Amino acid sequence: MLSAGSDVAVGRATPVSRRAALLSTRLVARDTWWQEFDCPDIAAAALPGQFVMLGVGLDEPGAWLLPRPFSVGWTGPGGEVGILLRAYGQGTRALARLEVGQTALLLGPLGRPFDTAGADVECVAGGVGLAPFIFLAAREAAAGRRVRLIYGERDAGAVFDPALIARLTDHDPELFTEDGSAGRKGLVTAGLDPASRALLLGCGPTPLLRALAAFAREHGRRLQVSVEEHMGCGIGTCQGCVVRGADGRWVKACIEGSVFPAEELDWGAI
Amino acid sequence: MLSAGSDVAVGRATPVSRRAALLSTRLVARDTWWQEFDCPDIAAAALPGQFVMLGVGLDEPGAWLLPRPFSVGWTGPGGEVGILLRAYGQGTRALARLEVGQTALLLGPLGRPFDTAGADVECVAGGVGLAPFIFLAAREAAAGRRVRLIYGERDAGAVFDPALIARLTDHDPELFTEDGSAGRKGLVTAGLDPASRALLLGCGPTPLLRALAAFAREHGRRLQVSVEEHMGCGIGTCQGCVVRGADGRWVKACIEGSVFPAEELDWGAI
Amino acid sequence: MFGAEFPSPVLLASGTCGYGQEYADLIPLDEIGGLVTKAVSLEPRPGNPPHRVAETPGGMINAIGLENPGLRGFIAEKLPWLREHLRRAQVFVNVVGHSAEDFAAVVRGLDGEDGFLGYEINVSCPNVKGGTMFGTDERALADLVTRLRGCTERPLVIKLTPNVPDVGDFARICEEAGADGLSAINTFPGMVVDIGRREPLIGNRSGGVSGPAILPMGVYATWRARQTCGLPIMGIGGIRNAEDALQYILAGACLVQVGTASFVDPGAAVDVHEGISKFLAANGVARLEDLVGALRSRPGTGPAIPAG
Amino acid sequence: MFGAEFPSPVLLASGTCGYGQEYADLIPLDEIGGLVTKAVSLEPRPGNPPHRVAETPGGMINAIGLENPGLRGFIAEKLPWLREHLRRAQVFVNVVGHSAEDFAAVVRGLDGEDGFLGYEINVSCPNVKGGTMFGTDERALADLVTRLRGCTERPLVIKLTPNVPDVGDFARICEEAGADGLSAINTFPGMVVDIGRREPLIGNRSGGVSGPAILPMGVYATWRARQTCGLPIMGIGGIRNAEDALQYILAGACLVQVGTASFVDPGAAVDVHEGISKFLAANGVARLEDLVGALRSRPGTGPAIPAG
Ligand SMILES: Cc1cc2nc3c(=O)[nH]c(=O)nc-3n(C[C@H](O)[C@H](O)[C@H](O)COP(=O)(O)OP(=O)(O)OC[C@H]3O[C@@H](n4cnc5c(N)ncnc54)[C@H](O)[C@@H]3O)c2cc1C
Ligand SMILES: Cc1cc2nc3c(=O)[nH]c(=O)nc-3n(C[C@H](O)[C@H](O)[C@H](O)COP(=O)(O)OP(=O)(O)OC[C@H]3O[C@@H](n4cnc5c(N)ncnc54)[C@H](O)[C@@H]3O)c2cc1C
Ligand SMILES: Cc1cc2nc3c(=O)[nH]c(=O)nc-3n(C[C@H](O)[C@H](O)[C@H](O)COP(=O)(O)O)c2cc1C
Ligand SMILES: Cc1cc2nc3c(=O)[nH]c(=O)nc-3n(C[C@H](O)[C@H](O)[C@H](O)COP(=O)(O)O)c2cc1C
Ligand code: FES
Ligand code: FES
Repeated sequence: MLSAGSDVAVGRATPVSRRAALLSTRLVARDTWWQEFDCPDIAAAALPGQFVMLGVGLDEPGAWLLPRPFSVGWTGPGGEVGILLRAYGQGTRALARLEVGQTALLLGPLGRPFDTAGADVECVAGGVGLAPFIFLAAREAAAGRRVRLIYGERDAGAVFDPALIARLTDHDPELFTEDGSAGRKGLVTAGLDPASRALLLGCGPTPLLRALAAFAREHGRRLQVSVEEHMGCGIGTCQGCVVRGADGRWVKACIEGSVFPAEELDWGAI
Repeated sequence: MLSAGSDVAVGRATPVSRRAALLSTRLVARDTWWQEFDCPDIAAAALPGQFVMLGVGLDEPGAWLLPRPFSVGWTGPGGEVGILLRAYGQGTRALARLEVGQTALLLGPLGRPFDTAGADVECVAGGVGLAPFIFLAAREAAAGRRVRLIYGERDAGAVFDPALIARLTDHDPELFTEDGSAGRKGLVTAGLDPASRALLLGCGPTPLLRALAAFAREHGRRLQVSVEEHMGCGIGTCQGCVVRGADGRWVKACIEGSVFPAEELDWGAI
Repeated sequence: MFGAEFPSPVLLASGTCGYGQEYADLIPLDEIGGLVTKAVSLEPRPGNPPHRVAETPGGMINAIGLENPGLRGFIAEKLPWLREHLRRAQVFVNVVGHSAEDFAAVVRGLDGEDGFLGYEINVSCPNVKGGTMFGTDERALADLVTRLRGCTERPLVIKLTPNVPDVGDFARICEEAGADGLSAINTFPGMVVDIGRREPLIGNRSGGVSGPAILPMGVYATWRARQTCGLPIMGIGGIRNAEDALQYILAGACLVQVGTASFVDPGAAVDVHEGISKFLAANGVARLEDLVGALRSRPGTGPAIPAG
Repeated sequence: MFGAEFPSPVLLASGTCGYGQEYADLIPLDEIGGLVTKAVSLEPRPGNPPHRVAETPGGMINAIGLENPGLRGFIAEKLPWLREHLRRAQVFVNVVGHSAEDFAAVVRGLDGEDGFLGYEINVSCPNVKGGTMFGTDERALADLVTRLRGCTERPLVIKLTPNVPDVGDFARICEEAGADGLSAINTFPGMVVDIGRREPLIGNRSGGVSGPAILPMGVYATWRARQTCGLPIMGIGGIRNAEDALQYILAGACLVQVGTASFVDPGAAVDVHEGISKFLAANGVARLEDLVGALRSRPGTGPAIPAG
């Protein structure tokens, strides 16, 4: 099957493109912002694990920026869409400078969400891979359920303000830092419980996802991961965002993912 | 002489390139801002009729903008360089959005200044062509001399706040608008006095300069004009900014001008 | 144009709109001029390893590797949707091959089907026989167009590559060999180096550069093509707004295609059309055709020298 | 390199620094690698009518028309300043002509003079004999280089035009004909239309596009040239900062030139050098040469397909 195309998206909300005002922006860790946009359509339809393409649009011809993918980090009752944005290269630096009242173009919700279906869930987040789990934990808390949240960063300076996480999610993540400057010292994978049977969800840098895949294989655990790949369109048309599937074909991260059951991917090639 | 080169610049201050903070910006007419930059080197050296190349530099690789030429509109005692900036196309629109505290790159002072040498002076300004005459009038006022200042705009909405002009220059321009919505109705050339023998200085759109050249020829008046042409470097190296000289050769507006005695130009080709 | 009505002069460019379906939810597809499909080859193509896309200054680079479901897959999985859902928008099928036989087989295989207007032939593709691209080899191009002309009576549009000393020569060759129209231009070969890893950023090493960065090159190519031949031209390259599109139209294009800009704003093609209509109204131009190629020469213009 | 010491791997590109003098007040010229003069032709050239320059998306377009004081004017008015004022910075004279005789006459006329290191031959210029550019015509280029090789023992650098199907072919030709080095690349032909006036914005109608917009194309050309020949390469096109320059260096350039970016910031070439030095220190690279052409291939990389 070379052409999975958009049939994989059956049942998901149709994405919309909206110019949305930035309602608030807050520096929550080193180089990291929590931004909330006024975007009721996307807020109403998004599911945890889905993402948006965020850009400035074409209104100002001198400012060229392809949109960048960001996990939906939260949706508010007033139609807010929350994004956890870490300035990395040129595009994220430009987006981080958006000011309240300015607008951006949001395309979403996009991609395949996490499929938790009432299971016990353990979320393993590396860095801004925390974003989809804030959304998930908040949703679960609203439904009276709890998830386990394990969150790793390099050091204390990179850690997303725990008070804000608590307020958004009603959860208190188990924190790891590589240098031990906050939470427990070590990689986030140190928090994994070999005895648990919960569904594992992973989001973060590729080495983390690889470690999770190895752990899941070894312990016979179900695992879903959200992968990252450069994206052109975000909606399945440009074929820009492929990763290697377990069956050897290229799968599109934007529409067949970004969330994949671990067994759908070729871990030797990711 | 094909290669006038930089020998024409002998005796002028050497241009410098400086990153300068925007001290203040003020909307003074429709689409028109008065910006003051903190740039003591250029403030100290600039002469009326000279200009600066103003741009944002290369620090933000996503924001590409070639610098644009602007007349020095005023220099303040604290090292301020004032610019009268009208948003026209993409570049000027971007520059108009600079905010106080942000920096821009200024290259200057550039070009040949007006050469008034104590003569009686009549300045004829069309639109933002007013800028160099604010500078000139302020300097003359400081030296206890007065110039005649005739200033034309399309309509009242385009007119630079007269109170600010008065404050900066201690002069009160004679105002014309094409639709009569402010000052006298008519083109600025209606203010010309055929009986006067004063040195004429002109700055503004090319049709105005052409009309001035015709007037000066007809009445045997000395005239200097500041011409506009697209510029690459502003310092004489790229040969991008030529206008047709009276002798048929291309003259560089950035270094042989931008102020030219009218008789140095080929008015049939400008 | 091409014996058909175009609801708008603005189409979506090949490779940037898939086979239409995903855009149908985002924009009123039947109000734009139409779309050009992703390239269709005889056999399915798996495409290149990632990364396949990245931003470049004022543009982007892509090396998708012509991933597509092949002729049969296209007919089975993609064409039915186009046939059923598009009433007014016109469809060109972008065709690619590694030999003239490949191209001809795709065109013959499609020609009996409904649901599209004509072909856009993507000659920016290595010719396994000649070693060069079809689009940069005068003889190979002439042969290819002649051959395809024999396979179809539908509109046959050749998509020029800018990667030649003079696009005008290739435009003329297409006309002489029987093409019905031209698309100008495809992407420029480029490379981005990941200096941290000391590797090419793009999986395929090199890729094609598109976006606003190539706008003046596309306008120039359109103007050159218009000078050497009389075929209708679809202008492509870096179009973001009506002003960009009107540059192409004045240079000689009768239709335009929006590619990369749709990634930045899916509504770009709709907005370009709206902006063109406003421009026509504001300037008292009755029909867009009055602007096609209506570039005046500047007084005192000498012969064109490209650079320096 | 070229039998000389370069105080920095960063030079100023031809046409963007005049003959050096104006920059001497703005930047410490002797701390950069050197400069390439504006093109020098046998006879003085008046150049094109305005507008000669304009901004384009991510770049600029220019059509100066090679305005220059000619061989004698250059020797009398420009060379003395270079001779007297530059102690360490290296100078290449950019040479242009409409026939091989023209080029040869300039080189012969200059070869006895002091004050410069070598020649950069600008072949992006129409050949009045052949009708094409030297830089896009394999035979004309080979003949030109062979001929110039016979006129001088100084470093002979050929500046490639990207306007060809494969720059690699032309790089190899230059090497075989006896060149000492390559500059890659010159500008791309482009056009900007003033839609209000319905005229080309540029007096010469078309012009050459430079600036960041062409960065990936220049890096690609450098990489191709490096694959087909062993000559030292000066990388040019869109360089704004050390990261851009390092892309060229990893792709195969041993020196780089900064052009359009100097208009945006006259200090660009100085900053690029500083940034390169910092990168070397931060990454424990002893000598820049260790990075030249040190591009690794990505695991799983197939054959290069330019686009789609
Ligand atoms: C599904 C998905 C969800 C994401 N969610 C978040 C999030 O919630 N918060 C967050 O801070 N970041 C998130 N990212 C990563 C974010 O998209 C990248 O950091 C961003 O694209 C980098 O852009 P840049 O211009 O700063 O980097 P540059 O390196 O300057 O970008 C150059 C090019 O590479 C691409 N690129 C570089 N890194 C990545 C990457 N990791 N993923 C995709 N494209 C990349 C860019 O799109 C661009 O085309 C997510 C990525 C994906 C795919
Ligand atoms: C010596 C001199 C002094 C000037 N002083 C002032 C001043 O004090 N206040 C003010 O508001 N404007 C002044 N201008 C005009 C100002 O430089 C232009 O309005 C500006 O360059 C237009 O840029 P843009 O991006 O808005 O226009 P666009 O049309 O988008 O620019 C496209 C290109 O054309 C060039 N260009 C367009 N119009 C002009 C023009 N009139 N002059 C030069 N280049 C142009 C731009 O540099 C750019 O390369 C002066 C121009 C010159 C030459
Ligand atoms: C991701 C991507 C894929 C493309 N695929 C094709 C293709 O399959 N066939 C083709 O002829 N052109 C292809 N192109 C080229 C575009 O159709 C268009 O010619 C080019 O991008 C220039 O237009 P733009 O600047 O508006 O994008 C592709 C372009 C992009 C960005
Ligand atoms: C205004 C201008 C004039 C130029 N003149 C010449 C020239 O005379 N000879 C030449 O070989 N290249 C000339 N070039 C090309 C540059 O040397 C350089 O190859 C090109 O601009 C790409 O580099 P950049 O993107 O850093 O500007 C000129 C470029 C510009 C912008
Ligand atoms: S980003 Fe375009 S197909 Fe996935
Ligand atoms: S602007 Fe470069 S020479 Fe005048």
